[in-house]
Amino acid sequence: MNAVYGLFAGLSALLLVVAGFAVVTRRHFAAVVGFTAFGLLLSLAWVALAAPDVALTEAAVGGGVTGVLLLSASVQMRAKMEVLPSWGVRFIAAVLAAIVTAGLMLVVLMLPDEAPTLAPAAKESLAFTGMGNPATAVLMAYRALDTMLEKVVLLLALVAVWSLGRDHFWGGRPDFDFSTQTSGPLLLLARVLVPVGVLVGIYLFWVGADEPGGAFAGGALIAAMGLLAFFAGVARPPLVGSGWLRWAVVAGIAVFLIVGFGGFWGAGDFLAYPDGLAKPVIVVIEVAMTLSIALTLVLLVVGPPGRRP
Amino acid sequence: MSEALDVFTRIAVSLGAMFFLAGTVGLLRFPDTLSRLHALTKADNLGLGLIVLGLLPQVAWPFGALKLVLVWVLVLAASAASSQLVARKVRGGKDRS
Amino acid sequence: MREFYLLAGVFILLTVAVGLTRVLLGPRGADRMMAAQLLGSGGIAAMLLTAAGLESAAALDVALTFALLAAVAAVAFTKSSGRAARTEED
Amino acid sequence: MSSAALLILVLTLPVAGILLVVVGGGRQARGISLAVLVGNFAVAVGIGGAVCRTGRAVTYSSGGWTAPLGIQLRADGLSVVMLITAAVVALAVGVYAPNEFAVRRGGVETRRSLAFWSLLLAVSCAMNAIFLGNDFFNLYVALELLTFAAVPLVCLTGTRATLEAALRYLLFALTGSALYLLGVALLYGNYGTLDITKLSGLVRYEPGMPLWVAVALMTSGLAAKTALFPLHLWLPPAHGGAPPSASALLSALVVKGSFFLTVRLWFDTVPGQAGMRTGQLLGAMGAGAIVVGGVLALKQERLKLLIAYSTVAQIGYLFLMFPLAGHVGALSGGMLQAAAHAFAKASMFLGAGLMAEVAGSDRLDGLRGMGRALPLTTCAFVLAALSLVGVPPTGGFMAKWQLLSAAFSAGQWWWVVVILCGGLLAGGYMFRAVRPTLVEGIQPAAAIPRLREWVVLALAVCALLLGGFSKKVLELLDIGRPQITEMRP
Amino acid sequence: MSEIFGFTAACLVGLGLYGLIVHSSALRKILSFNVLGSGIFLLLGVIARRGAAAGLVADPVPQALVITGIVVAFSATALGVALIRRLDEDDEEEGEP
Repeated sequence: MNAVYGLFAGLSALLLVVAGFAVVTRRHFAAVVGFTAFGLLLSLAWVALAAPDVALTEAAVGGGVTGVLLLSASVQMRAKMEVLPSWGVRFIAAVLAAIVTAGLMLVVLMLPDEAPTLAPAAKESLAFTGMGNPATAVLMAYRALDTMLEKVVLLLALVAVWSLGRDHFWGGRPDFDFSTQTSGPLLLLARVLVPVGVLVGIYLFWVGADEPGGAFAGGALIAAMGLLAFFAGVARPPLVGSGWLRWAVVAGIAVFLIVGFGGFWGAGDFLAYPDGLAKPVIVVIEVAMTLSIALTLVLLVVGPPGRRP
Repeated sequence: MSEALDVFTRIAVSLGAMFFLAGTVGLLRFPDTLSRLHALTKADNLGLGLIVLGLLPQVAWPFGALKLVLVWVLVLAASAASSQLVARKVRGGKDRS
Repeated sequence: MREFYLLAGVFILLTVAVGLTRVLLGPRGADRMMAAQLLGSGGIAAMLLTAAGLESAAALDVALTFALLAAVAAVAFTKSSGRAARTEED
Repeated sequence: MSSAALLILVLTLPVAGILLVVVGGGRQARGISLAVLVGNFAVAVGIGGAVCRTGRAVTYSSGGWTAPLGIQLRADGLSVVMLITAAVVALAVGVYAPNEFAVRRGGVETRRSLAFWSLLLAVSCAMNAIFLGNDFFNLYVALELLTFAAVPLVCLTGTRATLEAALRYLLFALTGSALYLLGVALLYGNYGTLDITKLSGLVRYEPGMPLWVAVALMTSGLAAKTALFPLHLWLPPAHGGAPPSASALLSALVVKGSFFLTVRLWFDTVPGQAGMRTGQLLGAMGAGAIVVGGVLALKQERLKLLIAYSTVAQIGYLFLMFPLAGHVGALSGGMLQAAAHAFAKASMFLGAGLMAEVAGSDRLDGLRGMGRALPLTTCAFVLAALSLVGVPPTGGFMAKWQLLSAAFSAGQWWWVVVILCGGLLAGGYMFRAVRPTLVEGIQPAAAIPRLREWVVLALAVCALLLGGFSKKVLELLDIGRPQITEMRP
Repeated sequence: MSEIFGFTAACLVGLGLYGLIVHSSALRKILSFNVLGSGIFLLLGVIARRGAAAGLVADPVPQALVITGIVVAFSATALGVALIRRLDEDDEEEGEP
């Protein structure tokens, strides 16, 4: 297994070099490019660590929406170069970081030889959930409360971003680059790629029940396709005041709550799934969630309303 | 039969890797932006193409193969579109960020 | 055979990572962007090889996701470097 | 539905409220939110009743999945006291909320109406989740929920200064939660569970360096989020610049969230095992906060900034419970302080808001004659100040008394000095704040709805009553606590 | 063998912390926060891989925690970037009255 060792070591070295580059370089734009590259390498690391679900999520989020988000900020920043503090401050920061790193390495070495794990428990209960993918079972059954709260976090982030708009633009469209300079190749790209991407996104969410995938990876991919459509000018960001938008944004959590309380009479507990019906119920939640996630991510990237309604 | 396929895979993948190497060297060594662009497109299209070709006999049919080809086609489309955008900008001559 | 895939993947990754220095050197936005693009396709190639090397079918889906997003990133880069150039001229 | 199901209800009710506010737009936001907050209060009281009746902690496992695989919610005495405190403060802020957050009948939704009401409900939801959480990762999500509710509250007005304060706050909070999460990862790696009850059983037999690294990381992250000195720099501009309704939520509740988690970590997860030195270090930081916050509060010329610096100082008292852990009065003193400070500080910020509305600004020298213009508010202001200073028989006094007696029984006299010093400083800065309001002066005729003044007074009375009923509260705090068998030498 | 990634994770945490302290621009602080977060996630990934048991190649619980964490980190990035963009817009308006 020398090659696997090589893969691990090579990936690790690259991860550190690229992350170091992204943190240390003084050019904002170069830092963002470096960070995007870092996301790609990280996905590879997740594959190597036998975490394909995480790899997909990282790929869809890190390669798509996060990249566009950071780029949009780096472009607006007036100063293109970073002003660093004095050598003294940097030295102290480096020493502090080195101490934390060394301490953590020590703790990694001290992790118990026989790693404590919930894998057997997760596997044992897998049959009750009707899922084939244990990671999805954790997200949608065992720790479903976390997943629901995390969707509230996402919704709240949207409210927070919207609240950063200006009063006179309220209800209008986000001022995101849906510019008129549309060129032929870009238009073609959008027309071909967007439908394919949306299909792949749906596929990712659909296989998530039994194989690596999931609602978040699928939603993030669809969101990136939405951004591409805006870039090409084939679609415009929606009015933040529109009613359908509000419904679509809350749909995921709403279905979660309804199913949760349905669990009280269906199976005796909040978010408990009735015997034999677990899988279809979970799929229903995930459909609504994928829709809400895709839309929310797009809206988070395009920002608060910036044009008059 | 499968041994012959393995040999084929090895050759194709190695060739593909060489194209990536060439692309990188070109990107670093070529004097101006347009010739670098040329080097890059070679690496993108041919390097990845050869690797996909090499892996085709090794993956599950038909979906694995379909995905592989789709990956290649998508990267091809992305690279074609973006190099055209880049080239247009470079010829515009104003880009200096 | 599996070793071969993995080693080829690592080789390609290391190669394109060297190309990242172009991001620093520039001089144009286009040059920086191309380096990122090369890293993108190199990463996809490495992902495909890893999928074969670790026999992870899901890695193919990851590669597919990246292939789709490569275009989005490229367009975002083009648009943003264009805008950056405009603000610099102002 | 059993009474245990109330735990899930108190979590989901505000969530449902947020959804309705977002869908319904700003128009019905006020009505929906107030209804939800009243319900929230009722459920919190219901949980309190259930805990009192049984005399034991109430637990609920979501989806029927028990820990360690599933997530457990758990309400003990601490949770109940804080749940009810938070519910009262949130409801009061909701009733108080000025017209700028309302939409006229038939009018269109505004940015502030949508943001304010959904954020208010989100604060309520996050606080409930923190008080009931018994799983460290579930608590991480709750903590982040609180961050996302709190940061935009800081910059609701959208001025440049508040936007900068919000960004700074966000960066502090994110770093803090990252450190916390790192600790959580280490805990899972070493014990294979994140359930507090399960962990407290495991760490007793297998303590070790990884555990202490995890605890240190989590504590420093939480301290940054609580604005413990010297990590307090983000707090004054954020709390002082926000609109008064938001400041009240931020100062009274939000900082208590991360503090409460620190208590869960030290008193429930690793009880009786903390080294003497770490406890002393936290106590020293608290002492630093009391002194530095008090001195800086003395120097302020604006009322809201003065109150914000007073928060820095009052947070210091909360951390005196750590060096005194294991002694009678430490835990109860800290929790009483958390609740009493919540009521008093909310009352003060809301009162300061009314005064600023009348006077046109919150400069201290412009507050002359406030006693005549806003008698109820001024009365509330004085009451709240008394509680913060620690004058008997207020809640603030009872809290400090408990801490003092713990310090005596621990033989750690230096904390006695700190507490007394802090009381003097608080007396000084509160005198500076109260004096102008009681001096003769001319203020424009106040056009403040009486209801808003009554809310301010009610909160101050709550701080007072907490002192009167402190015995009941102390009994309640003891319910469902883990039995600490070993006492530190 | 996955300990290699454990060390990498520790280094990423250190790098992220360093960046959070030294950078003056908020964008770079947010970027550093993401590096720090990735280090933590990677550590959880190593813990998950070590917990392989009962026929599963990894413990799915930490992996699920990472997925939830990625969502939260993205939300934080979005909020931070929105704040930065708003502050920059204000700058521009002040610069060009």
